[in-house]
Amino acid sequence: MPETVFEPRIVGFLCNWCSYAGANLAGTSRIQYAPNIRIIRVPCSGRVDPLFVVKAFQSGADGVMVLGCHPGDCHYRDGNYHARRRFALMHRFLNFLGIDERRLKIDWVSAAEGKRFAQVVSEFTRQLAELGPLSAISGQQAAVSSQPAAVSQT
Amino acid sequence: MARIGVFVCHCGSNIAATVDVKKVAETVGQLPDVVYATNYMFMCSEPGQKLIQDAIREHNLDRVVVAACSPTMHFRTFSGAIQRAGLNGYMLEMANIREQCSWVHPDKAVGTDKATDIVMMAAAKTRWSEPLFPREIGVTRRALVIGGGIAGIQAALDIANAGVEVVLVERSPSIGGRMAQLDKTFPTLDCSGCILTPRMTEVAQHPNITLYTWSEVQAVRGFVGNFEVDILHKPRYVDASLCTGCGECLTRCPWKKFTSEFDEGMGRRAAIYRPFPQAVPNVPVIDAEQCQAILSLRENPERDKVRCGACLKFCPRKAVDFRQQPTVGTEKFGAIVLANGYSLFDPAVYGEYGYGRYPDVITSIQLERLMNAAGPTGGEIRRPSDGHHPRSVAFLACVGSRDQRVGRPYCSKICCMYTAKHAIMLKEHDPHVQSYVFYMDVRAGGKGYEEFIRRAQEEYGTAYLRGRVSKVYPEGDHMVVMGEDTLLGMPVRVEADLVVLATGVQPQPDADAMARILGISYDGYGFINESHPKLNPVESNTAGILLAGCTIGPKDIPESVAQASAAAAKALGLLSQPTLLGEAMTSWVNQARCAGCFSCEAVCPYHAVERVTLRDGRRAAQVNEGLCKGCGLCASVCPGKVITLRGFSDQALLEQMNVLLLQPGERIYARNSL
Amino acid sequence: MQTYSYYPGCSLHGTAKEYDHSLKLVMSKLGIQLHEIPGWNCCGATAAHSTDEILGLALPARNLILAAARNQPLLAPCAMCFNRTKITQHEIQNPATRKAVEERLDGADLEATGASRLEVLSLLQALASDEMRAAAAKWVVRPLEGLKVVCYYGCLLVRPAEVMHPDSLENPQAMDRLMEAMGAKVLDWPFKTECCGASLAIARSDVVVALGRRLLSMARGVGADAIVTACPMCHSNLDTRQAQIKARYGESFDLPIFYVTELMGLAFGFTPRQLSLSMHVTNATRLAERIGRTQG
Amino acid sequence: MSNQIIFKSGESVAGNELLQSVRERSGVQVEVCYQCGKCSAGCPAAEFMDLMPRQVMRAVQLGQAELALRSRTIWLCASCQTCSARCPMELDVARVMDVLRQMARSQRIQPAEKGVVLGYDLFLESVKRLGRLYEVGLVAGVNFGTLNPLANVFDVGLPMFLKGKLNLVPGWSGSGEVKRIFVKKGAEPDADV
Repeated sequence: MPETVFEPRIVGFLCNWCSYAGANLAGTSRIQYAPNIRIIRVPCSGRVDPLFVVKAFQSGADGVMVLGCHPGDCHYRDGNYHARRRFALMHRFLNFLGIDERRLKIDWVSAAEGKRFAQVVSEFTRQLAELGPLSAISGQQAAVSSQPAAVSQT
Repeated sequence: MARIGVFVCHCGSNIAATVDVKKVAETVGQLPDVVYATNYMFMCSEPGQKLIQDAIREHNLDRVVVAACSPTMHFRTFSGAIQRAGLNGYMLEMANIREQCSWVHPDKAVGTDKATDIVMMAAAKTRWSEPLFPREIGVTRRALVIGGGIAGIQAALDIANAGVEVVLVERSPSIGGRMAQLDKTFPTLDCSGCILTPRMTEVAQHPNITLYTWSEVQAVRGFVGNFEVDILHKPRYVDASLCTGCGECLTRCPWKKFTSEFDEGMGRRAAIYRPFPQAVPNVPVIDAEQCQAILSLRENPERDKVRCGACLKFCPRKAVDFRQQPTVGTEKFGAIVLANGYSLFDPAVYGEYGYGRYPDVITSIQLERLMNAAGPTGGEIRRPSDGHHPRSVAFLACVGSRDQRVGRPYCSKICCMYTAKHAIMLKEHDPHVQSYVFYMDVRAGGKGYEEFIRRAQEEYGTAYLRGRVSKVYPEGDHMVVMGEDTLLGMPVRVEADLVVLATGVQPQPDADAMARILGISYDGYGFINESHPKLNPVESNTAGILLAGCTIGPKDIPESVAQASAAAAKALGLLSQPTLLGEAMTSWVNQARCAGCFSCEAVCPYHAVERVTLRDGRRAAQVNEGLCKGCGLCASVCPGKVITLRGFSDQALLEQMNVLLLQPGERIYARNSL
Repeated sequence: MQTYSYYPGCSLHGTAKEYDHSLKLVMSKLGIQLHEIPGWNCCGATAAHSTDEILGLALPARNLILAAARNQPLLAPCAMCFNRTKITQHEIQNPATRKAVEERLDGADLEATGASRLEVLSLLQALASDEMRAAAAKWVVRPLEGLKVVCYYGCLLVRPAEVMHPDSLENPQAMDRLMEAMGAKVLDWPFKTECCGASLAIARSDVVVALGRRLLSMARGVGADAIVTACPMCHSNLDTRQAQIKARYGESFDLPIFYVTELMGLAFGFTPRQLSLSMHVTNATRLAERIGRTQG
Repeated sequence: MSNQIIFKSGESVAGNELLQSVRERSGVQVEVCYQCGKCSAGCPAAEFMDLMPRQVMRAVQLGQAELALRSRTIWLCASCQTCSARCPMELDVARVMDVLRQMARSQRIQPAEKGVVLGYDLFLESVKRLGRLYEVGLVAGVNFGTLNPLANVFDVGLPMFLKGKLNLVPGWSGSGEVKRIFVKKGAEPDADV
């Protein structure tokens, strides 16, 4: 349904050293992309607690992105590996919550990949537009509060 | 309640053109705890900063949001500004409405809407800001320079001359690098060795420089001001303290037929060798894979008499030691300069050029060795196949440059110039030589460069043919080069006695490995990323690690030297401080609630988490702020959520989402903050 | 015992009959059975894809369907047929293209019939694997000692590389190794994959003659007694044009052009007659018999 | 055809019709060609062409349809694909030539190389009627078509005939199926002749 008018609301957690710099490069290179994302700067993708993601969906985000340095390039040695492992589990947990796992995107964007950043964001936005709005999941509260411990054991 | 001041910047038209800055300021101004909001043409300007400082005093603000460019651009600027107005530098949040909004969203309605959100989020985050105080850390007043090429040499000398101790690590047997292989240098044509060797000896004799050749950096720990580095010293099998460099061993070694790395395969060397006569240090090294004595020891380490051993027999000082073992030393440094240089593209990838298939197709660096008076042919240019002097030579530019197909779409920058140099030198060697240069564009930006190219064409009669060569093949006793003269739109066939491939510049094959050891980032090719391509061109994105030369990207000698001096200056600036300010945004553990599971300890990349026993006997985690770099891994894995990363606390991050998302559809200012 | 479906193509039934003959002899010797696909049609060659892309794909596609019926690898000894057939399989990976092609074929299903997946082999791919080369070497009774040859692969067997998968784009070795296994002295030469201009053969013989001459003089230049090829276009161009070249440039080469299977046949002990070498326009029998004699 | 190129105000060069349709039909991003000339340098037929293959690519970049479609080059291209194999920008130049030939045909543009086109048509005609190629018919056809009845006959055709390489009688003509493969398309190839 490409002609849908639905504008997904996206929260993007970007690591300060690679992805956030990549987003800046997209700006300095004037590469346009879908405006739906709202960026929250974090020091490292490893800083992103699965709790944040759940809270985001809970508060009505239609999609969440976690972007970090490419594996091997982490400014903090291996933070992005932790993130990768953690969110692999997270995807399963989302399914359990009844949230389409495609609504959570984990990807790597380096400081040199402004163009790629724009592509990743626009593509994710397009995909969410197709998935449509995420209905509130407050009913899952219990599951949510018991969740962080479960997922953090990476 | 917080007293927040919001300052929206036009950045000339950079922001104002696609964001209604006035509207943004008004909208955010309505937030309950935003007591002052305004907009101004250039916030980073002197009057702009003054405007902020005045507002802080006038409205006694305790938190400031500057909506302008990226924090990586101007956080320091504004942090300084509010400090001068009496606030803690960390009571500032920057809302990035330029790079991440006005520059990427041309629609003004959309831009304004998004900018408003971004500022809201920043304001929300400041509510949780608290004064932070970076702790002071000591500085080890020593510098490590990795790589003994001209860049490394220059950096080492500059630092050493400033009275600071330097360790220069070079993995080959001698310093000198690529420049030592060259015959002449463009555009002045002064002899490369003549200007380089004095610097090399200066390094060897400098009281402040410790030179480790045949050594490699293995591991790097610690952080700016306090690096701890493991350096591997490979066995040279010659005791440098005894060797006088007389060179007797070189002549006595019976195994002389090995290809010389330094001569790029154009010459031969013995199993015990010195890459070139002016090598520094002038101490030979034995190639363990080819030395009979060492091989015999490998077969049987116990044997007391080795095979061959001629070098030892004839060494007047008995400096040869076949039983030498590798050693690893660990040293402390305050700053590191990476100058590990570049490698050259392997043209065998182009089957159509026949490199490796036809002896008379060689690379430019091989030609340098043939031209060099100290080279394998004593400076006589003889083609490999039959040793004849070539009368017609074809140069192919952009071999491994500007070529998508071989994964090298970038320009190597120096090939145009060194090829012109080669054409000129050939004519100098033999006035009867006709040179042809197949080029795509001549890139000669630089002092005296374009003039140099013109000379090659006008004075030395070099024929420049614009077009990329498709094939090179032998016919009779010459090579045929198939090209198009794209200016005339006609196929050209050049019969050449010698074909020279101007191979492009690429990173060292192990550049990425080196980068990982240092914990710095690199691009898709393996070139190291500068922390800012324009404003921090010699700094990596890790504090205390500086860059010089072709490790960043292709460049010529003067540029490399200039960069080396720049990197040296940066290193000295850092080392001249008695102490450094550490990371202020570090983690702290609320030990009252810590369950002592130590998940944090398990993930901390810097081993900054320590186990302590509290007064009541409970075991709890504690963060060593000197080691903590503020990645926040611990905070995100802590099951009890009792670890806080200052500056990026859970509350600060969640608050940003809340203002953004709760009550879908409605604008945030309609609701009170949490 | 290995069995292949066999797609001779127009050439091996016409201008390249001797290729067909020698091929069958060699294959029977190697114990490989060939089943000619019934009712095969022309691959359309350059004419088709120059005129109408889908036509150029639909013609080979029809053969693929016929061959897929008996599920055995398809041997296409003609380089042109092989090239077009492989290209077709490559292009119909794209659903839109496949649909268009299927419409041309009365809605035949290229997926279901297995046409899109059928293994298609060139002669070299069928014979030049290490195992096959070893097997072939065992049958050599009359090694081609003293015969100096250059191997000519031409365009169609190597390009485009991502579809033809040659062992090397600029300096392939498959045929060289095979000829060495037959005892021939294989010379390196730079024109292994240069074009002979076959597709202009009839309309612009001046072009073909010029290109042919270039190839022949290089071959002679490096000291070859003969050129070996696995492509009927290359063969007929080089074999039949030598008179025209002489007339035009006054150069007579008299350089025999062999099919790879003909030289294998000789090495296996077949006579020039059995291999119908007499069909060559440029006399190849003389050289062939000399090989025989040198063996005494 | 005038000897100058004029870009009118408001015109988009990158958006020109020829470039767009060539890119759409060939999937080749002709606009990224940076005119290095490696295609022409290695082209076996270049010396016989009026435009270098590189120039044909240029003509497409600048939307010069006349120049490209009326050139001899597109017909003298032997489809050897050397250009495509070596292009530093990984552009399939041969594919572009193919598409230009197809365009020239469907637009009924008088081909600069009659013989080649006639050859193609007769070839296809033979395949269409007989399912396979009938060389003798082909050669004869081209020769009479190009008013050069004896070309290739004595020096090539006759010897081949004597060697039994040429079948005077057409072979297998089994397939109406094959004919239908032709019929299915909107404009039949031979309709252009």
